[in-house]
Amino acid sequence: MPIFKDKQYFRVNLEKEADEALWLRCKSCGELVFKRRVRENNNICPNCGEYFFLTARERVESLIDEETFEDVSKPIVADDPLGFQDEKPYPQRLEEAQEKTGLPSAIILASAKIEQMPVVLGVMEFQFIGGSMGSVMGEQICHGMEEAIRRRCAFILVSSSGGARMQEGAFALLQMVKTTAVRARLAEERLPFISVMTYPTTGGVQASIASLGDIIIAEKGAMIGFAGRRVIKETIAEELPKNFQTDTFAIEHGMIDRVVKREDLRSELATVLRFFQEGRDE
Amino acid sequence: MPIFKDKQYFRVNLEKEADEALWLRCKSCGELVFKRRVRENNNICPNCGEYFFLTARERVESLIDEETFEDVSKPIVADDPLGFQDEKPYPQRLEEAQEKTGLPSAIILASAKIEQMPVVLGVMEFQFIGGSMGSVMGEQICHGMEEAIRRRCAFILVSSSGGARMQEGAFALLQMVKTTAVRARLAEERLPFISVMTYPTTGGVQASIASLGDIIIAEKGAMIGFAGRRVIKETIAEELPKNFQTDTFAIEHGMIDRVVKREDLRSELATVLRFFQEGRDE
Amino acid sequence: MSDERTLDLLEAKIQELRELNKVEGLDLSAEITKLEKKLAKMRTELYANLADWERVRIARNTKRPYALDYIAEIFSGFYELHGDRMSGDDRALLTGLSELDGEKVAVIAQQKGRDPAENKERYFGMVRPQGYRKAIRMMRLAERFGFPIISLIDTPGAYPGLESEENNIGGAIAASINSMIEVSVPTIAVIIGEGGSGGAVAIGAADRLLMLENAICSVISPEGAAAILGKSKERVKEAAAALKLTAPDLLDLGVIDEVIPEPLGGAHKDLQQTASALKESIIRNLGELSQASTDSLLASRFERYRNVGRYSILSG
Amino acid sequence: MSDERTLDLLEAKIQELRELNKVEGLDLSAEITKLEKKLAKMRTELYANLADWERVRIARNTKRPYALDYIAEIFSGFYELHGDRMSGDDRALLTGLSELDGEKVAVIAQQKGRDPAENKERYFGMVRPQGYRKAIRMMRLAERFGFPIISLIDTPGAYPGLESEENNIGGAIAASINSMIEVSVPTIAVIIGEGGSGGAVAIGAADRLLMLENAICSVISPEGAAAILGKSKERVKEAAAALKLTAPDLLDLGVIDEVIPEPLGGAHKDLQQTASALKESIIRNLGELSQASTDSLLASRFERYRNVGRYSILSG
Ligand SMILES: [Zn+2]
Ligand SMILES: [Zn+2]
Repeated sequence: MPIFKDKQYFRVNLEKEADEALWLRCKSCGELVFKRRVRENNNICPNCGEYFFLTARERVESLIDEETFEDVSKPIVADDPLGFQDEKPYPQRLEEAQEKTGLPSAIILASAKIEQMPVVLGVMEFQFIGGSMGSVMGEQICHGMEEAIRRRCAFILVSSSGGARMQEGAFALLQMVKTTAVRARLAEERLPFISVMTYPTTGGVQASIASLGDIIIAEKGAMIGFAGRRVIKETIAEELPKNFQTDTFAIEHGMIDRVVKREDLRSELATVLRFFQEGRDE
Repeated sequence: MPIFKDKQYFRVNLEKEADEALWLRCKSCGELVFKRRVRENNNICPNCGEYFFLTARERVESLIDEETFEDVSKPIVADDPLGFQDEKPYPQRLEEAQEKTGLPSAIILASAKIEQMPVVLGVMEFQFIGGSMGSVMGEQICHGMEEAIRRRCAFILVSSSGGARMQEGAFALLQMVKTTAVRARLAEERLPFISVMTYPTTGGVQASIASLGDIIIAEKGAMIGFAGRRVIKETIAEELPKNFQTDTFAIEHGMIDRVVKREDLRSELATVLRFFQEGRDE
Repeated sequence: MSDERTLDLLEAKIQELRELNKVEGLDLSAEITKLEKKLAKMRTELYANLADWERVRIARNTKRPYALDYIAEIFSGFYELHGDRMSGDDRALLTGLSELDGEKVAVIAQQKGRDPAENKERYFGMVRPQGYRKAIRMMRLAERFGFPIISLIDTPGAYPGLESEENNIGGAIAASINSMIEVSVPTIAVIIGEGGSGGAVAIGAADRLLMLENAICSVISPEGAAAILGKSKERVKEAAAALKLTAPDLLDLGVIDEVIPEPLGGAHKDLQQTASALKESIIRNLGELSQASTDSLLASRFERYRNVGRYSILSG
Repeated sequence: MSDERTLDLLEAKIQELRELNKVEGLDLSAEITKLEKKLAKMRTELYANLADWERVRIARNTKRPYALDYIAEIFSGFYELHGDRMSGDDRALLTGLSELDGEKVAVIAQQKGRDPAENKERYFGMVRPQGYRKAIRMMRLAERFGFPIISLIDTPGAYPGLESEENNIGGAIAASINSMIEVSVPTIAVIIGEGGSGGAVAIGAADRLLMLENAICSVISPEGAAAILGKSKERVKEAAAALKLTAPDLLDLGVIDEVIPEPLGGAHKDLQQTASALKESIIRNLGELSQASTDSLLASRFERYRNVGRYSILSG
């Protein structure tokens, strides 16, 4: 991504870089598996079914119709309004995240089709500072919903986030409100918002936009909750159930509509879209 | 109430019949207490504070400004649409209830003032077939809310009911819907509905109109719940907590806004009314 | 008079004869036809004279089709949506999106269990507060996207238990009725089995109220009514009759709009036939409701419920 | 540099001198005046140079006035309304009706406890899902009757615990934010102590966001932020500074609208004075908001939140 290093405006595309290694070892079953087969299989181990981590790009690719990807994000990158520094300055952290992921921010925003149906799709990248929501992600989500309004189509948000981005302080916190405000516009327009929760959907993201879907689908193996396990254990010495904040916990406690296997997610989204696509008087 | 015996149209008035007995014995403290003092004290034992049962008339009297009572009920009495008979025919049961209470049905509906503020007030009479809600009560409650709309004032309903009236079958059940439908009109008109739950507010009354108050006040000592203790024990052998379906249970579980002592109920209602009375743009 | 079990035995025998009849050189056709006619006649007799209590038994028959059975027959797909978004997912009240005759609809359905494990999961079809709150969520979703609501009622009643009361079951029912009244899309409720008191009304306050022929709807169970008087079996039957809880009775009383016929013996004798009659009725009623503007739909709904009840006007 | 405790000791000594001064023939007035001046000077030095971490300490000071203290000072009466109508009554988030300067208002307030018993009841001001659902109910009531909403924020955060997660605390916060956004009456939020993360935002998404001078508002506690790095005390102070969580910082950043001054040493030094400044600010802001039509109120609110955030536009 040479353009990116120059901090020029760039667009995400889905072309893959060449893979150096041909094989990888599955952490779950210990087998050596052919990397291309894993990729073609939604990053699921062909031997044991373990889900490997999906990057945002891979996630987008796994969900949309081929050659329908169009980057519709705004050409923006994060500021450092607080002048935040911990072990390293925030701008450096951002740059490293950008290098690592090849993305300008923690979200990809695309217009695409799923089984021929148009959608605007936002996908968070957990490897970009824990998929945390700062001003850029908030703006992109809002822009995506507005784009869905312009295109009269559904908005899908695939969350993978630790919550609000600490380094942007109150601005990060207020993205919870910002995305909620625009989400209300989408509702007024009677356009569907499908929230997909993956591993992990927590903190300020779970406590705002991700929980406001007309339909909320969790990927099997997702982690869903507000407070982190550590915080809970520190605040109150409580025994937590085995399935705490898992997909099954979330469905048992009425937080989500469905749990869906990764390999079925695309067709599941198509099913949902069809309900809102046809037979409406818009 | 001679007029009533002729089944002529009659109006409720609050004039008391002569009391034969001068004294009564309090079941709680065992003391002989002067009946008039008890009456003047909202039927609260002047010795131990025990609440004696209040008839609907007495309840109305305890709440409204003197000489502001006006019966605004519809001149209707119950039908027997099912031809219901258990140990006795329903019409006979009705007649006995009318004789016993001096009321045409299980509810008094009045226009009155509370601390100079106009209200329409419905008060259920538990001694009239357990204060059960049949077609007449449903109609009177609706009529009361419509009267409140006409008069641009608050509607107060004091419940004391075992639920829907079995003897009127599905008609009784549908009063839950009927009262809810008219309650929605009151809400559209932005007129307040204050629900007062007394001993007991249960079954179909608690599961409809009584739970739909803008403000829900329970009288201290009220019993509030949906299913009867017996039914619960029969369905599932469960240990029930000591305060099950009491006022404290209801407030702990978020079902009601406030618990108020009988002697404070009138001033409490006045406080609430003042919030909705003044400073509004109607 | 023969009971259902006897007739089932006879039917099984006839089936055996049919099998035997396949053996070459053995012609039992005439005998079989005779027996079939006899069976049909006996069945007609039995069910044409069904007392109200027998209807209660049919409505509760564990072989009776449940909501999911009809959904599978009537709708194209059922995309279930789980949870109240607050604390639980009641398995006795299901909600989902579906398609009926090419139109998208929202479905709210009470569902009993078929076996002990499923009944444990579904609380024998008794709905808890979480179920009604899920229903309310579905109503709002339906309203947002203009989906008509079909609600299928089959519950002995709301679940009576400590947990229910702790979660304000009464308040949840009231809120659900209120949502049914306010929702701005056409609503059709069908009592397919038991319409048990407030637990049924919560999702029954619809623009059209339909009932399967052997479904029941009552303010109190016959057992509950009988318990108030005494507890003998006879009293239960008396109570069942006194409560006017059958579909024909409720049609006579003007409480419901339509009785959907079941095959002789009840819906479980022929699911397809019942489902087909149910489907026809829902589609027809929905077609009528869809003609109306939202305003007139809501006005009609209001009028319907504003005027429900029977009383006498006193002469002045 | 002297700390607060030293100053409190000195103040106590001065008070003793004042008592002594009443003894006839003993005139300590000059000395007392000197000491008073010295104390005032030390206090000014201490608090004028308050580091961010000290502000955190003041915001959390257990002597600091809590919501009910301000309510008693500012409003005429507080008619508390309890319960979410669903399952509980959270004592860490109170709702009620009140009157401010002759106008009826709805109040939503987070409340900490003063002693161990009260803190147990109020979960140290950490709000559970029931609290946010009660807040939503209050917003709907306020909307129905046109009451402006005043929300007083003072929470370390939403309660992190199993019970909270089981009741979808995240979903409850999201729903509460959504209600704040949609409610069609003027809304004013004031951070009076701790504005802890999502637990504060839930009732903070208002038309005006005010902050007491020593209140804090942060996406994460300084301790939480420090824990990510290491756990030394110094790191906590560093984190407190880095997070830009003080009222002056947040005013600079344009996140809040106004800082309400506190007396030297913090609000607990003079409740009346603080309350009076708070009251003036709320009345003034409410007056401004009340000028607007509902449509323009909602449009301004939308614009405010639609545009919140800081980012750079890349050159193409
Ligand atoms: Zn593997
Ligand atoms: Zn006594």
